[in-house]
This record gives sequence, structure tokens and C-alpha cells, in this order.
Amino acid sequence: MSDNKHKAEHSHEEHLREKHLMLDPLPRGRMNEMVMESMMEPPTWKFWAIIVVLAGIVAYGLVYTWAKVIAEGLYLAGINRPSYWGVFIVNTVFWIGISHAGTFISAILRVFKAEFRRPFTRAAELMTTFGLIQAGMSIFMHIGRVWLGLYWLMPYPNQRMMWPNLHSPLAWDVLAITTYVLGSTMYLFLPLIPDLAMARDRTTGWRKILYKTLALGFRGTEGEWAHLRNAMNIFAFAIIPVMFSVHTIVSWDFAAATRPGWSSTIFGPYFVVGALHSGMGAVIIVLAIIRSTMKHMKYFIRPEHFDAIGKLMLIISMAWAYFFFNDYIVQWYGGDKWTQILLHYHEAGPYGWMWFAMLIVNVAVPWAVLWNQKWRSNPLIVSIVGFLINIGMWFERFIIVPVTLTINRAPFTWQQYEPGAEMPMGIGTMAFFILLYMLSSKLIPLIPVWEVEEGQMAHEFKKFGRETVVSVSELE
Amino acid sequence: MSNKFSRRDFLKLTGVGAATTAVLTGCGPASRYTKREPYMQMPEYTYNGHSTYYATTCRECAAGCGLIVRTSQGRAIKTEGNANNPLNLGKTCARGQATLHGLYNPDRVTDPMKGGSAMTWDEATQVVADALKNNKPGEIAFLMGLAPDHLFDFVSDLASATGINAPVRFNALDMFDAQATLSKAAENLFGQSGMPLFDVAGAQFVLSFGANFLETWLSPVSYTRGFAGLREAKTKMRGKFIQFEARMSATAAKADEWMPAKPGTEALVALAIGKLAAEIKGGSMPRAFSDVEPKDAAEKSGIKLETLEHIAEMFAHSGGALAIPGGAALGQSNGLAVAEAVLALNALADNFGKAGGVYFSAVAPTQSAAMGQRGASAQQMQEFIQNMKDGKYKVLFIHGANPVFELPAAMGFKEAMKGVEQVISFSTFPDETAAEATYVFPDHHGLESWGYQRVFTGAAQSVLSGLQPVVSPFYNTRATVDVLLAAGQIAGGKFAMSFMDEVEFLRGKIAPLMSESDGLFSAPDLNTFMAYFQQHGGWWKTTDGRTAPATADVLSKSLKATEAEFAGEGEFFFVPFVSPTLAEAGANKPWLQELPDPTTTVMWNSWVAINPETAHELGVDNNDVVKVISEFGEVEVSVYKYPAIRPDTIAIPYGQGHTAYGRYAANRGVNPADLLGANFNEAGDLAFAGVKVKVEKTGKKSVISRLESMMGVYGVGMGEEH
Amino acid sequence: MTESKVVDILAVFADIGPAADALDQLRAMGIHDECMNVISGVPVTEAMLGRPAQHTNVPRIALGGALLGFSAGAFLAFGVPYMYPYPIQVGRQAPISGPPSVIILFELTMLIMLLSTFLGVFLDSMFPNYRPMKYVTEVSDGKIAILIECPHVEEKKLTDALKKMGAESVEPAEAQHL
Amino acid sequence: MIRPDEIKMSAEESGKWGMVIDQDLCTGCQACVAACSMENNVPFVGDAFSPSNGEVDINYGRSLHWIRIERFWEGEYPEVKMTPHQPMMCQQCGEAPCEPVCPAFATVHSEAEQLNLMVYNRCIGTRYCGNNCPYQVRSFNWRDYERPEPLPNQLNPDVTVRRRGVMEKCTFCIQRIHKAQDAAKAEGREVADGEFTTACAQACPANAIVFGRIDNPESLVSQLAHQGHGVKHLEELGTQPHVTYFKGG
Repeated sequence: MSDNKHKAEHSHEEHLREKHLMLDPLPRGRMNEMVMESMMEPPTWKFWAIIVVLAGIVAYGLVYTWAKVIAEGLYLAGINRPSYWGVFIVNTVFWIGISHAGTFISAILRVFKAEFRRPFTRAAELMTTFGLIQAGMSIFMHIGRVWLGLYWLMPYPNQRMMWPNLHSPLAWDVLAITTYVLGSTMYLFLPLIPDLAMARDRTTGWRKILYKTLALGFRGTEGEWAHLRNAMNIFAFAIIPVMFSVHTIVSWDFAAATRPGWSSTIFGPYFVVGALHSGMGAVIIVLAIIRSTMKHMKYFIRPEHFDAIGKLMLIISMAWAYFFFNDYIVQWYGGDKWTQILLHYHEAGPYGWMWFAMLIVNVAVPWAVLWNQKWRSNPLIVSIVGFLINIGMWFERFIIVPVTLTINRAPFTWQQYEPGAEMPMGIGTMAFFILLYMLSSKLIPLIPVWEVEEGQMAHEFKKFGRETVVSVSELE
Repeated sequence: MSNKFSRRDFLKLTGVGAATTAVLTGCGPASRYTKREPYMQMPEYTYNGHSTYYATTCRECAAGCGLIVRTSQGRAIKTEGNANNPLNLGKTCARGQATLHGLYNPDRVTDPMKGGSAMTWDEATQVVADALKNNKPGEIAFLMGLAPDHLFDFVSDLASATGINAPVRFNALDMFDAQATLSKAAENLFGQSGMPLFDVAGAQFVLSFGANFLETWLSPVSYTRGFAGLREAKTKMRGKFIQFEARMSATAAKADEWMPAKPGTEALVALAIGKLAAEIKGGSMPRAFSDVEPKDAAEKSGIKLETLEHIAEMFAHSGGALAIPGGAALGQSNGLAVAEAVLALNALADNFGKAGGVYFSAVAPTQSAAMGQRGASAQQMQEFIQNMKDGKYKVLFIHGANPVFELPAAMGFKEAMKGVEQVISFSTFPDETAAEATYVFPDHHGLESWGYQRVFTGAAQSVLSGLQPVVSPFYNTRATVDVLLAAGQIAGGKFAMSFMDEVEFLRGKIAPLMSESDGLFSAPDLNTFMAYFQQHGGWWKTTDGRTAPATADVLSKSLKATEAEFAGEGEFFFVPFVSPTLAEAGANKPWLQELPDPTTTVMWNSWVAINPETAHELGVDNNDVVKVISEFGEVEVSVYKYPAIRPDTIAIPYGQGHTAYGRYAANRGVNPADLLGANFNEAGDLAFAGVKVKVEKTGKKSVISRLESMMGVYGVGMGEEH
Repeated sequence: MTESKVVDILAVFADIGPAADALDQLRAMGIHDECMNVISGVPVTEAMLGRPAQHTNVPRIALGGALLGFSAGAFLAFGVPYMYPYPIQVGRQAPISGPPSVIILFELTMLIMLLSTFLGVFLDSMFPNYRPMKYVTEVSDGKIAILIECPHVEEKKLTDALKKMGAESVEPAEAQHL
Repeated sequence: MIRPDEIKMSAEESGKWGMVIDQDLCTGCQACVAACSMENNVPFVGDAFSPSNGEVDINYGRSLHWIRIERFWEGEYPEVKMTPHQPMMCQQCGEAPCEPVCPAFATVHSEAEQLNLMVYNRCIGTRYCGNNCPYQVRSFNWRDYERPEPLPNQLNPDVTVRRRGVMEKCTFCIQRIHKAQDAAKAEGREVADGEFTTACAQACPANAIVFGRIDNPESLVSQLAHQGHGVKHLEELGTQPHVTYFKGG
């Protein structure tokens, strides 16, 4: 009787251990080995084939097409009057949105001590940095005289004491995105240092040189850890408002303009939530891919993580729907002539299918799927949902930017937008993102082992009466 | 590592990087950028940064508006209207503005040419001399542009001195204005020849029957000013304006009411309005209107009787009623009857010679009655073509006209040129006629030329607009008068004129004006007079030179209430109309091509205007290519669903469809004249609006560019398409 | 003679517990806290080891950066408009307007604060440091190493004591290239 | 360092320029469009196909007209009416939405002329101003437009030729304003009303466009503008346009 009970107790513990990485500790050395193996495993021909294809897309889309656009003019793109902004800006907003997931996971979840974050903070942070690179490039793609872009945009004066116009939302963008790029890159790097030191200790040859250089001479002394911990704490708190400010300021590019459909006070939070929506979707795709393609990753990334992110996705989807409806009803109720036409155009115009598709994949699909824990824990299902959400969020930005721009207060100029060179260039950024990620997965320890170990140290089983529960100690 | 990477390598890489950056940032393609360098040697009297202004005359149409051309560093920069010229008072139309794109057109004829090869002017002069000398005078013919200018005078003098055929003048605008019909009607009613002048500015109520006076009709700049006067409420009430027309033209668009009368019923409508108005006015019914039955007219024209009655009432009660005949209304088989009927309305309004009424245009200075005021009618051109075909002309000199393009192909000018041994074109541009000519001896562009031009209508005063070169000739071109003078010297005999050059001829022609009393200026000697002439851009009288038509028995004449007859079996009336922005010869100026048509905003192309209902019935949509077929030809053209055209009418603008004439004109759009045949009205004008056509779907699609948004203006693509 | 010799010993422990005990005992042996350092692969806090709190300048540097950033923002927002040789008007906004200034102040404060936090880690930890250092690679595999650099104690005595305390290995620490 | 409020413009250098357009008089003849293009070196776009979508470039909202004449339709045949032609150019807003959004100060408000300036060499082509213009009167150089020789001889040396990647728009012929002001200043007087005018107003055969100083109560344009029945386009946005329209009809 008691033996059975003990057995049941034991299997319950086993079950929990299987489920939760934090309860399933392995020796640190073993974990290090696993992470290093997953990174240093010789790439298969498939890997190289994908790299070659991606490099080809990058060469065509980013290098050749962009060079052509610079040399010949933006007429190669689909932008026109009145849709002066098109897919370039859509992609910018999209990539900045993607980048939000990394910060959300590694900063907000760190601040709120969500333990499930531990194994994939790095994977998410890498997305932030690489996504921001694509966002930055997309902005410069859209500029008419890109060779003057930085020259005029950075806050320093020219010989005639002309500074950039700091009244312009675009100048705020420059400041905010610069802050965010630098901040998130530093925030990626700080927790990486101990892992680089680990990699340094376990490699030889060129990798040794690389990791030695990057690890900066980190040993793990008390002082080093103290400085690092302090800095990471400061970063975790400080980068959150920066993250909110970035997407809010991006939304002000639209909301500050005197355009029907754009001039909306809800755009700030609406965009932030939208960014998280697509960002979470992207994180989950990346995790699913890492888990299925890289060695030992099934140990680190488990269904519990998809389940947790799935829950977040569901909540964010609800928040997005709430903001969308909030924006819509206010615009609709206002009864402004041009806004009425615009809303009608959104739904019934040639891009109406996009509008409906957006609502289906951003709201209906997550709500229908993610309430179920089983589906939510299935990497394939949630990553499909994540993929759809990303399509939907791209559509959302497409509707907000070129489709909304089509309708203005001067009907004599209305003109439907059809993307041109933006598409190869946009696909080029996508390929470049994947390329960067794939290459970095071979160079950067994707799992922050010390964070995982720290978490595993803090977790233990505790018995409340008859029930064995998980208990977490606060180490910091 | 670092020792392997030498400084030299670094510099090399830097260089490659810099070159790449240069290409990417556009320093490379910068070589493509437009540059305008100062002349190495500046022309006389020019300074950097200072503009010189010259007064001259616009040669883009025959109206003769005065221009002030701003030049800088020997280049013509901008044309403005000459504020002193009584015709245009400082204003220009779009064509006048774009004349610079003719001057600096990349496709001008740069040298005297035979076939495709250049020759010297000495050789060219010899060719002309031989042509004059070796042929009988009766075998030499001159075909010239419509403008009554010094070249016309010169050739007329030459003709009268040597017995060669008197020069014939022709221009498509003349044809589409139906000027012959208008003046013939005036002659019939008033017993006096001359070009009627309608004082739109002074009127209170204007009825226009097809007269597109805001576009290309007679003198568009001066008539537009008249329209502004009609509308301006400064001194009087805002005048009212009603236009009868099957298709809403740019002129009709400005009317308070557009009356889509069925083509061919204009005479009935005019007479019916006259009858109804006369009834309102009381008294005995004038004979002129007795022939018409208003109810019948209303039925046939498709305009409600009440509407006609309402218009008649306004016409009768208005203080200054004016009726204008013109355009497509006259270019029909009964055009003369229409013109007479409409002019008769003015008699009813009793406005002859009064403000807001009908005048005869002032006779221009230096004009002699013998010269004939007007160009040749289409019928006269048909006779001219017949003479060519019959081999009566051995040499044909063509200047300022492009009959191969302008006349309907069915009239056969191009074929007839084969019957002439030598065709010598003096064209500045490689137009269709020049392409068929034996020789092209290019004249200067109008802005490089000396000369004068009589203003045949539009101004109250008698005006002689003067031309002078504002820039030195850009290419190896030569003034036609100089060529003829030089050739005459070589040919000898009667051909040897006594003038040294064109300017001397000019001076001789204007010398008599010195003795005129009421001129703008006078001078003791010819040099001073000529200087003033150049300075003012011409010479004009300071007194009103308009004359009142005789009014005595207009209303007692019997006017026929006829309907027009139409050639062809098609179900659609066909209205070719002159493009207000391109007109007959603007197609080679890129900025005129870039100007949107005032009614449709179409640029760089032709279209067929079809009522949306009709298009729906035909199963065609915007940009669908349809085949328009008449008895005489067919064209394929894209559809523009035009909401303001009768469902039984289609319209194609005239101005495109060139086969030559430079890169901007050639092979663009269609020429609606291809659908026209050699049908004439009683006055000899082409019955260009007297054709019925069929429209067939082709299944092809060709997008026409337009400035307007099809979404914003027509709701296309907004989700509620009908 | 031995007095002057600096004892350099690296003792590797498997777990926090023994390491903390060892630290206590070492302290009892008269080895000063300053002579000891703990090298670990996870952030083991001072409290866990019973060690005095580490002094770190990072928060101060961050605060300094924030102040610097705020001043830079203030310069951009309030100073720059006065530097133009002629007044530049856009959309009839005042040259110095509130809302844009708030954004500039915020972004620059954050930017320079984050930069200086990052820099603070470098300054405090003396990164990057590629000189030879005393280290054992087992640390990154989860071991805890205690590094003792003390002039007062005998090496042999210390080694024995450490072994007794449960050290997996006790070796003379030698600076090596990492 | 000069404080913004220390700068004072001398009388002959400043002026608030404005325009009155009588739509009842405008016949849509396009003379203003041609005149503007000739004066301001506006390139022609041509009917080249856009490689991006196979549309004709100019048909795809890529025309460069600095002034365009708008017209719409009311009703259906036969009661169809064309709305009065509406020449649309930069309204030179007093409170211009295009200005604050430019990050490079490429479009700023001129204190002297009370006009919206477009500084081509500072423009980097973000096209934000174009988005934010409620009148959609800014046009963008999508490419370098071809002007085959010898057409460049016609270019006005007083006006910059723009290259690809920059925005452009109506300037109220600022080169003419400055020329007239310079001449007046040299003679120690103020610019007289009607002494000069913009290219469009000068060409307009119907005199539908009147240009002048609206801060001078004596000028024709300010008298017309204050007649009362003029409207300013989209005035409800608070842009304070300097162009007054008489709707007419």
C-alpha cells in the first residue's frame, strides 16, 4: 500500500522531472558538453545547401537589387504617391516587432523571475539583435538618398551648424532604435561572457582564439560575477522602457501624422502588443527549429517551454484583439468622411482579403488552438500558429502603411500600391536573418548554460502534506 | 597577420571601396545628370546671371499672340505673354509655354536634307533655284501654314510677280474650327466677308453651339479672357453660359449647363430657341425662325421642350445674349445651316456691333483684301490634291503645314505627293510631310526667326505681331525667305527680288505703317520704327477696329431647319475633337504630352470617350482596346469611360497618331482623321463630325496614363464597382 | 625567508557547501578575506559563501551615465535650437517644445546609461584582460575554486588543510594563458 | 550664437505671400502647368513603364507636376456636371504638417517669405513630408529623368535641377520673389503689388490665379482673399494655407 503510494509519488516526481528542465539537472560539465557539441557538430550538406541558397537570396535581394535601386532610383520599388511608404517600412516595423520578443523574454521575464525563460533567453536575444539589423537595413532601403542618410540623421551638426530636426518622429526613431540596437546587443553580450569563457575552456584552434578574445579574460571571480550581475540587473530593468519606447516611437511615425487612419492615440500600445505578438510567434518558430535540428536541444527545450510561450501568445493575441478593436471602433465612431472611406477600403478594397486574413490568423487561430494545453505544448502546432501570426502581423503593418496611405484627403491622388523591388529586398532581409542565425548557431553557445544551472540549483521538490510540489528558492 | 596585409593592399582595397561607394552613391551616374554649362563665348549683350527679354510672336498656332521671351546666356529660358499685345494681354496658353520644347527639341531637322543625308545650303539654294527656273510658273505651288505672316506675303508677292500659283494656306485647326463655314455663313447673312468676333466678355448670356472657344477655337487665349470677363462679377452680374454639344468638351465643362443635343440637330435647336424667344419677345414671328417646330426640334435633339423654353426665356430676357456657332456643330453636312441659324439668334438678340455681341474682326495692318483672310477649306485642299494627282504641279513647296498628318488619309495627300516631281519642305521638324518630301530645307524655329504675323481675330484692335530672333539659330537652319531670295537671285529673271534679305523685306512691309495716325507708336525714320517694332513686339492700333455687321434683314431671311446627314452605317456618332493641349502640332513637345487633357487628364496617349452605359452594353471597360470602324478607315484605341458624352456618341481626340515628327510624337496614340472621308459641307469645310462609326471589342488591353486617380474620381477599386 | 614567500594555491571544490566551510576554516586559520577569491561557473552570491559583499562601481557608473545622458539630451533638446545661425521654424512649433524634448531626454538618458553600465563592467572587471591568469578550466564545468594568495601562511600546511576540508584538488596556482 | 527671437527681418526682405484662385474662371487649360514646369525645371516623366508592376509610371502616381488641375464629377448622364477645376499646388501652409516631420530640416518654414522651403540638398528622401501633406502636392524624384540634349538649354538657371531621391514641390516661384525683392532693395523701395507674379499666375489666360502679398491690405490678392466667399482647402486641419479658393458656379 505504502509502497504503491511511494511508487506513485516517485512516478509523479519522475513525471515532473521529465516535464521541467529545471527539475532535471545534469552535471554542469555534461551540459557544457552538450551545448558545445550542438554548436560544434560538423554541419551536414543540408546545412551548407541552405546556407548557399540563403546567400544567393541575400546576394540577389540585398546586394544586387539594393545596389540597383540606389543607382537608378526608387522607381524600381512599388511606392508611389500617395503611398510614399510601402513594404520597406512594413518590413522595418515587422523586424522591430520581431526584435521585441528577445527583450521581452530576457528582460521582462527575468525581472518577474519566470523560470521557464532560462534556456532560451539567448536564442531570443539573438533574434533581437539580428532582427534589428534587418530593421535598420529596411529603413535605409527606403531612403531616397541613402548615401546621405546617416550623414544627416545622426545628431551632430554640419559645417553650417545644422543639426537634425529633433521635432521629427523619424529623428526620434533614430535615437530610439540606436539606443535599442546598442542596448540589446550589450544585453546579449553580458550574459554571454561566462558561456564564452566556458567555450574558451573547451576548445582549441581558431575557436579558442575567437572565444578567448570574446570572453575578455573572464574567470568567474566573485568580483566579475558581482559586476556582471549588477549590470544585468540594471539592463533588465532599463531595457524594458527602451523596448516600449522603440515601438511606441515607431508607431508615432504614423500616429503623429495628419492622415486618416493613422492619427490614433492607441497606436503606441497597439504597436507594442503587435510587436510582441509577432515576436513571440517568431521565437516559437526558432525554438522549434533549434529543437528539431540541433543536437541535445530536446533536453534544453521542452514542451513546457512551448506551453509557456503558447500561453503568452494567447494572452498577447487577446490584448492585440482588444487594441485592434479599440482603434477600430474609435475610428469608426468618429464618422470622419475620409476615415469612413478608408475603413471601407480596408475591408472591401483590393487588399480586403488581407484584412480578413489578418483577423483570422492573429485572433481566431490562436484563440482556437492555444487554449488547449496539449496543442499548445506541441512544437509543430504552436510554431505553425506562430508562423501564421507573423504572416498576420505583416499583413497588419501592410494594411496600416501602404493600404492606409492609399486613401487620403485628396481623392484626386488615390493610387493603389503594388510592391516592386521591395519584395526581393524584403525576402533578402529574411534570408539574411536566417543566414545570420544559422551561422551564429555554429559560433555562439545558444543555451546560457550558467543560467540553466543556476535555475536548476534553485529548484527542488517539496512536500506539502501528501503532495510533492516544485519549490523555487530565490538565489539572487 | 598584420604584416601580411601591406599598406599597398590597404590602399588598393580602399580604392575599390571608394569606387564601389561612388557608383552606389551616384557619383558615377552623376554623369547622366542634366548639366547646362555656360557658353565658352557668350553671345553679344549677355552677362552671366542677367536675363535679356525679347518681344516676339508665338508661332504655335495661327492666333498670333505676343510673347516676351526671357533669355539667359543666349538661351531662351521662358516664354511669357506680351502684356502690351492687345490680343493676349500678357497671357499664353500651354502651347505657347511649351514652344521652348520645340526650339530645343532633340528631333529637329538640323541641316538641309535630301532623303536621309545632309547637304550644304549652297546646294540647297541651287535646288530651289533650279526648281523655280526649270519649271513653268503654273507648275510651281506653295502650301503654307495658316498664319497670315510675312512669308505668306513674300510668296504672294513672288507669285504675283512671277505668275506662279498663289500660295495656299492650310491647317487642321482651320478645318476643325470650321472657319470656312463660319465666315461663309457670316457672308451669307451679312453680305460681308470677314471673321466674326464674339464679345464673350461683354455678354450676359452665352449660348454656344459646339464652339470650343476655351480650347483651340480661333484664338483661345483671347476667348478665354472673354470667358473670364463673362464670369467676373466685378462690373455686372455673373454671366451665364450654356453649351450644346454631344460630348462635354473642356469648354462645355465650364458651362453652367451642358446640353447633349443629338449631333446634327443643332440647327433645329437654334431655330427652335429663336422661335420660342421671339414668341416671348412678342411681335411678328421673324421669317428666319418660322420654319421650325420647337416640339419637333426637342424630340429630335433629345432636349426637353421645357428646357428649350427655359433657355429661350433666358435668351429673350437677358440684357446681353450671345450665340456662338463653331466646332463640330459646323463640321457637318448642314454646318452652314447651323452657323446661319445660330448667327440669326444674335440678330434676334439685337447684339450686332454692341458690347457682348457679334462684330467683324478688325482688319489687320498690311492686309490687303486680295490676300484672302482665311486658309483653304478642306474642299479647296481636295482640289489642290487633285491638281497634284493630275500632275499639274511639278514643284511643291511646303512650309508650316503638315498635310500628310493633318488631312484625313482618305483625301489622299500622301499619294498625291507622288504625282509631284519635287516636293520641297521647309519644315523645322521631321514631320510626316517632310518624311515624304524630296528635300527638307529647314526653316528656323519661330523663336529664331524674323517676321510678322497678322492677327486675324481675337483682338479689338488691328494688330500686327512682330517676330524677331530671341536666340541665334541653334542648328544649321535658314530662313525660308532668305532661301527663296537667294534662289531667286540664282534663278534670275522675275524671281530675282530686290531685297537683300528677309529683314529688308520686313522693313519694306512695315514701312507704310509709319504714316498711320492711330498707331501704338510712330517714328520719324524706318530704323527707329523698326527698333520700336522689335521692342514692342509688333505694331497695333490704339483704336477699336471692330466693325458691326449689317443687321437689316437677317431675320427676314429664310433659314432651313435641316438635320445633318451622316456617312456610314455605324451605330455611333463620331466626334473627333482637337486636343486642347496638343492641338495639331504639339505632339513632339514632351511637356505638352505630359500635360493632362482638361477633361480626362489623359497624358501621352489617345483614347476613345465612351459613355459608361454604352461601354457596359459593349462589354468593354476602361483601358480595353476597341476597334473603331468607319466607312473610311479604322483605328484601335483604348476606352475611357467618359461620363459626359451621349450614349450614342463616341469621341477621339485629334493630335496624336503621328507616324513621324520626332521621338515624342511618333507611334503614339491614334489619328482620328483616319476615320474621316472627303465629305464636305456647303461651305467647303470637312464634315468631320458627319461620320457614323462602329465599335468592336478586340479583347486587348492597353493602359492609358492619366493624372487623375481612377479610385478617387470614379471609385474604381474601392470595392463598389458598378 | 618563508615569510616573504607568497602562497599561491588554487583549491577546487565540487560544491558550494564544502567551499563555504573551507572559507570559514581558512579565515579561522588567519587568512584574511582579501587574500582569498572564489572562482565559480555560476554566480554564487557572497551570502552563500559567507564572504563580505563585493564592492562594485557598476551602479554608480550607470548613474553617472544616466546623468551624462540626461545632460546630452538636454543639450540636444534645449541647447541646439539656440545654435542655429538663424531661426528654424517647422510647422509653427516652438524651437524648444515639450513633447519632443521628453523623448530626446529619455532616449539619450537610457542610451548613455546602458552604455556606461556596459562600460562599468569592463572598468570594474578590468576587461578585456588577456594576460596570464590563475585559473582552472574545471570552474566552467561547475566546480568552485578558491584562490588563495597569502604571504603569511605556509604552503604545505595550507594544502593539507584544504585537502582535509574536502578539496578535490589543491595545486599551486600558476598564471597561465587562458 | 543668435537667439531665435533676436532675428528681425527688414521690411523689404519679408512678406507674407499668398494666392487667390478663382475656380469659376479656371478653364482647366493647363497653361499654368506648362508654365510652372518651364519655369521650375520640372522634368517630364514620360510614359515609361515602371518595372516594378508594369504600370505606366505616370499613371501610378509618379507624376512630377508641381501644380495639377483637379476635377471630379457630379451626377450621372445626362445630369452630369464636372466640378469646377481646382488647381492644386503647395498651399504654403502657415502651420505646415510637412515641416516638423522631416528629420533633416529639408523642408522648413521661411521666416522671411512665410513660405515652406524645400532644401533639396538636405533632402534624404524619407518622403515623410509627402505622406503628411494633406493636399498631396509634393512629388518625389523616383529616378533621374531624362532630358535629351539639347532640351537642357531651356533650363532656368535660377532654379535647381533635382536629382533622384529628393522631394520637390511648388515654391511660389521663390526665385522670382527674390529677384523682385533684390531689385526693389537696390532701388530702396518695397516690392510693388503686381510687379512680378508666379509663372502660373502670369500664364493663366483667364486670370484665375492672383498672387501677391496677403499681409498688404492694399494688394489685389489680399483684397480678394478678404472678400469673404473664399475658402481654404482643408482648413479644418488647421494648416493655415496661403491659397484661397473661390469655388464659383
